[in-house]
Amino acid sequence: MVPISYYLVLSAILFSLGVVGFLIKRNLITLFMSIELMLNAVNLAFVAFAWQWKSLNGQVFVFFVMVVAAAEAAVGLAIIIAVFRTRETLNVDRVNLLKL
Amino acid sequence: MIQAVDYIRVLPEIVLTLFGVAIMMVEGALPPRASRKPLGWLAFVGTLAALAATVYQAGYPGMAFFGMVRVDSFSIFFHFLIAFIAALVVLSSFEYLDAQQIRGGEYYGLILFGAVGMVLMSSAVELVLIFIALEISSISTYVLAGFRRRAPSSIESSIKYFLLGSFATAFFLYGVALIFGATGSTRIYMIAETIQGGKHSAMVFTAVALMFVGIGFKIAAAPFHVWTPDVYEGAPAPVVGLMSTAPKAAAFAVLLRIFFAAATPGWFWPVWISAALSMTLGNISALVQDNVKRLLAYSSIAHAGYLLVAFAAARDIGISAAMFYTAAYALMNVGAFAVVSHFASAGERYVTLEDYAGLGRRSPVLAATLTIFLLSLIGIPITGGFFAKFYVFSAALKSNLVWLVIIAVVNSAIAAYYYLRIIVLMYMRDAREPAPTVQNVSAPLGVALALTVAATIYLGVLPGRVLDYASRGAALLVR
Amino acid sequence: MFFLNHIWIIPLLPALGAALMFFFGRKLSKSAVSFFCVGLVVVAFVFSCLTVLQYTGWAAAHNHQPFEKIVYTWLGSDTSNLGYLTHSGRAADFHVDAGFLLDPLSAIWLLFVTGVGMLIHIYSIGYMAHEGGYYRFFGYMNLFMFTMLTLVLGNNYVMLFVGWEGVGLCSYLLIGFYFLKKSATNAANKAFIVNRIGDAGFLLGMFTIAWYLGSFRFTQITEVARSGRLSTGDPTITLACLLLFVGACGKSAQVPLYVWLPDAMEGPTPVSALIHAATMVTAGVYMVARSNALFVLAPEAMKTVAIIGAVTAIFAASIGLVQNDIKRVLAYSTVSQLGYMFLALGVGAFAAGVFHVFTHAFFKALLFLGAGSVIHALSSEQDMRHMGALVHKIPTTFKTMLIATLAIAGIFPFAGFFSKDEILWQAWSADNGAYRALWYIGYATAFMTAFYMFRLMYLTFWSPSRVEHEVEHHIHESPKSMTIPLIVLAFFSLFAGFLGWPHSLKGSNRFEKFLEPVFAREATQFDKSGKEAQLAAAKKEEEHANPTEYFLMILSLGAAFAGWGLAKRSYGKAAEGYTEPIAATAPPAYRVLYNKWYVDEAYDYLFTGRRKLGPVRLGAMGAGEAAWAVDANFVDGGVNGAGWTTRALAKLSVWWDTWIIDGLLVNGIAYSTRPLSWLTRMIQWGLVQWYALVMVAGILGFVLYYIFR
Amino acid sequence: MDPVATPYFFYGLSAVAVLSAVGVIMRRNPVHSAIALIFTLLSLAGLYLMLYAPFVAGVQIILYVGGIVVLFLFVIMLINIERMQREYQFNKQWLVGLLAAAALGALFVAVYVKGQSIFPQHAVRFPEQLNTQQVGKMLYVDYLLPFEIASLLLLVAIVGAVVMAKKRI
Repeated sequence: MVPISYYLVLSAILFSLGVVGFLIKRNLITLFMSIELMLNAVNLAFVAFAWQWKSLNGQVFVFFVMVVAAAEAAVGLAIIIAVFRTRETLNVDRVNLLKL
Repeated sequence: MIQAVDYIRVLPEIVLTLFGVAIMMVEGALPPRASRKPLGWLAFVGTLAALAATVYQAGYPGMAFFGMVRVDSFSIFFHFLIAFIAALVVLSSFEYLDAQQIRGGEYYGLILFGAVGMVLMSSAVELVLIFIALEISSISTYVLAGFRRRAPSSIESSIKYFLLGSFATAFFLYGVALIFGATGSTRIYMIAETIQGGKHSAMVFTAVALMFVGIGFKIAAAPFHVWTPDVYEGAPAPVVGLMSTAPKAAAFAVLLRIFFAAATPGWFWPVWISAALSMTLGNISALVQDNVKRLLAYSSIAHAGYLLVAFAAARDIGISAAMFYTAAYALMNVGAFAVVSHFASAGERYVTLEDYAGLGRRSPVLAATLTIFLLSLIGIPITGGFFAKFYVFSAALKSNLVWLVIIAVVNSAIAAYYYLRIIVLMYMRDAREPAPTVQNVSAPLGVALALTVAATIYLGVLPGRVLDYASRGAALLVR
Repeated sequence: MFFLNHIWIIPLLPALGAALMFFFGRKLSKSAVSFFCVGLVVVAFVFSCLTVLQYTGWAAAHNHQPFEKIVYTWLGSDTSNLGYLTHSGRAADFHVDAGFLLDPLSAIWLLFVTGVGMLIHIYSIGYMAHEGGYYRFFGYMNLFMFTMLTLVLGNNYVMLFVGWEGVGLCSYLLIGFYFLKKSATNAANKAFIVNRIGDAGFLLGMFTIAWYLGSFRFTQITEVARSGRLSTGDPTITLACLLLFVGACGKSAQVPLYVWLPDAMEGPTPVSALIHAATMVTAGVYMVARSNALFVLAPEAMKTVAIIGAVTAIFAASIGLVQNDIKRVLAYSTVSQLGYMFLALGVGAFAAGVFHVFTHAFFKALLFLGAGSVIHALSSEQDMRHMGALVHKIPTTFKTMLIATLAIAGIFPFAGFFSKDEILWQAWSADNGAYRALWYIGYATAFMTAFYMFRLMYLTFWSPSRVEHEVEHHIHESPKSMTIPLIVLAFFSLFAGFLGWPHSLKGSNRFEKFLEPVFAREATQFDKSGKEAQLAAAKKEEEHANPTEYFLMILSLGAAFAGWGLAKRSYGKAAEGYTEPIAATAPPAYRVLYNKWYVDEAYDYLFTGRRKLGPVRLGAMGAGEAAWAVDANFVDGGVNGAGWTTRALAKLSVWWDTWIIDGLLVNGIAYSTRPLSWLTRMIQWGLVQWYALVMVAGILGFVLYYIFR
Repeated sequence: MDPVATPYFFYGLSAVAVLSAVGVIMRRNPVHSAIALIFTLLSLAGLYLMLYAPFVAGVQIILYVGGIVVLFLFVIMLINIERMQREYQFNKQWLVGLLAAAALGALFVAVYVKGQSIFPQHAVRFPEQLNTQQVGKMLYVDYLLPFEIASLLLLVAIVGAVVMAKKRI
């Protein structure tokens, strides 16, 4: 029997890996994948908590989070395409027209 | 069982969705080169219908859909505010879209859909529903920010908003997960029961911090404000008018619910610090801006700070102060951005402070209108901004937040300087050559401006009724 | 009771005019504009007179209580409970009304604000006839009247603050009226920013009071303050009073925040007369007088008020000695006279201070309007070095201005004599002579005042003509609409003082008696027996007319005549290219003038050339100052001791004005924001991931706090 | 019925999840990153099964792996990735970013460790054969409104994606 906190620690690790990816990668698409990693970490936490509280709510939440992730992915990738059209690059460092 | 009254309790959402869908269907039928004004009118009617639905709904308070949404004075207040803002933004967009030659009816559709999300945020009492509603409003604003497709800056603002927004959302969601883990529920009123009954574990505190991140991002509170100036600068001006007000109002509603209805502990110092930081950073940064949209962006950060002061004040007086401030701030800011969007003209060329030189003589009415909004943002009496600030400060003082009040008063004294710069430029400087041409204000924009001016003055002179309503909502919330 | 019950109409009348101008001004003809704007102010004046008349009747029947009319609940609400706990743990309502208060104090302000305002409006018809933006001018003026009346009539601090901010705004708009002149817009900005500092103080003071005493309403606060529940010297009350006084310093141009007022003369002359001489600048005095019940509980604050007032009086008067611009002389004179008023308030002679406000309103408005008439006659010449011999060319202006000058110089029996003398007497005698040092300052100032005012009169009217030839042909007396207000004001400058004819001269001092209910120290004042006791005490005082009082009276008359005589000897025959007679006897005095210009240029140079704020510039400037001081000492080793002191003071004031206020406060804001903007730049450099990192840092901070709390 | 899962499964799956998550970050080629992401998602699906959430596990595979990641791959194909691969893949703040994220992760772990007391070691198990039915029932009764609103979210997403991807408006 694996204690619940193991799952939670795993979710924390995955979440931080997502944060790392978001903070340091230069490719917009990978940045975006990092956000997916973070969302998955949350899902894992939800399922673990659902198991903990013997409540199915947690599982239903995961379902909704996936819907949101899908919606974000669709819009996000479309925006990325639009960026690519205007700049011919996906390097996030180049997206810095607007600054003080 | 679901009854008819359940549907009444989500009536504004239903109305807005139906109109949004209708717009999307008519959009397909319109020839590609035609102006999208008819869709705009349809959207305007939709927002009016939503206002009517809100008023109707006010007679049917209570929970609906198995405890998912709750209609009370609190949510009615925000429903009304958000629908009103949406109406104003729609009105001020007609001219803008024509000037920018944007022929996408989706624009209006997205405004309405976004409004659904925001309205729902303010009445939802279940964190996952709040999250979905938040996403609806976010996604539609991400896209709206990038609507000026010819301008790289607009797309850039869209992608920045999108990336940082999703990042912040992930934190919010993690916070929801943690609170679910700690209390076993995501229903705000059940969370409240659990928290009040039991001990406060570290997980609850962390959850509050994480949710504050997500909401703090939306309301542009320091240190989660960093996206604001860039995004506001690049996004189309009427959209900025929308996203600097309506989603903020909705996010404040959520924050109020989380802090006070769910009675989560330990938010005080983070809010205190965030308020002080937002005010100070926002105002100081605004002092050195040359771009009007950036300047207003920093000003909106500072205003988020004042609002958080009201949060820190807590109790029902703090909550009603926050609600009132939200309304006053939203109205004056929408108005200011409506003027900016009119003046920016095709391609958003005229957005530096220099461009406003001499506006007082070339277009006196427009300048006078902007002056009223700016005076309200400064907090000069008989405008809504004055009383809102006054009320927030006295609420804070009543909670003995002496230092925060001192910081806030000093900040509002500093803030006068940069708003005044615009007024000085408009009235006391000659226009540079060649002077930017100012088109005549079109009828819909005129109506929008008149409404916002009237509302701003109304809130300053006769705030009693609105305040009453807000305090009733606040009382319900803390109960 | 009609007028009393509809007192709220008074401020709304000019507001209506302002609204009309805002919406339709551009389409109206000049005569229509004057008809509406001036007409409404006239109606407001008549209305006010009737209201005050009705009040006196009402008050006699109601134990001289203040009359309050609450129109509606403005802030806060009637239905729901917005209660809170004050500092002391008492429950209080969050409640601010749109309410109006009429008591003797506000009645006096009401009368002279509408009265002088009306006259100045009439005067402006002639003065502004040939200026652009006619409707704009009258719109602003009416807006000013509205806000000023709100300030005066409000029954709580918040209403007072509304008017306070409003008059500041109107002042700002009107100073910058000639917006094409860069100096005008700079002056407007300076005024706004300096006032803003004061406003922050006021706001904090107001909140402190509400937090401590649980109300914003004057009557309630006064009641609490006089109930004896608060001890004298209560630190919170002292703090609140000092904060309020910061606000008063800003609005009423006291050291160190006085600097905006001389620059404010960039506005049209009627504006200077109305706003920057007669009415708005007395708002600070009004506020302190209104808070008298609190101030008497805070002796330290009172002392501060008195000292600041005295210092301002002599500081500004000394600068006035060396100015050449006719309006600037008057501006410094205004600052100086305001100092007198605060001196009076500070020593506890509230009625004397208010009395001086009252008389000052007439003669200073008259002086400004007269100066405007002179400027008008001389085709916009403001430099007194290019005036002279106007005595027969513009006789009405001359006569009226002479009356005003006699009044301000404090010569019997003109209005200024009574009020100034009362202040000096109170400074001498208050608290058994605790403030006697301030009397000497006040006395010296009286001498200076007489000197610079007669200097102005001689240079303008009596001395040989130094007017340029093209201008000389156009000299003409001003139109009727301008001279009639002058005459009316002259009448009041002559006779208004009689209202306060002191007991010592067998008078009855009606003015003070009228104000008695406001400044009574005990709540029992309103009781019948208390009232009688008070009257008996007054009678006793009357009988004990001190011989010192007569002596001081003669002494101050002597100072006034000495100033007059000195001015006559110095400027009586100032012909073309005259040297300042002071400069002849004391060359450094001439250098004061000369160096003032030099400092201005150096100032420009320094700000356009160098941008670094810090020891370098201040050091350079300090060295320059030191060199100048050494130079002056060598050349003039003490030929004229009195002259030297005066000059040094003048120099110091100019220095303060230029470097500390202009340099640090006004421009300093702009410069100090530059390094601050690096802060912004550091956070805001456009990279998404950097932004995300800032956010993560914030999250880390918050989560850390939660874990280790 | 005894738990199907043993700790070894957990360790194996979480090792795969973490390693491939690291792979998502480390790979230069976004296609490789996407494939690494698929492995993470699959191992997470395995963990869901261990937590008696078969429905979620199934949806994870169908929706995430089959939908979202494929969408990623599509976009990667649309875009010329050649040049990206030659550039530096990490930005200048990588060290700070790494440290910050590590600190954040450590804080979360600390929270779980601190908050461990609230978790009883032996949770009651779900009767797994009813899982899908129960989830379905919850979705269509308790969570009816969010479910419907989620469809609106998808509508917004579709409209938004179309608007952003259109060449001109």
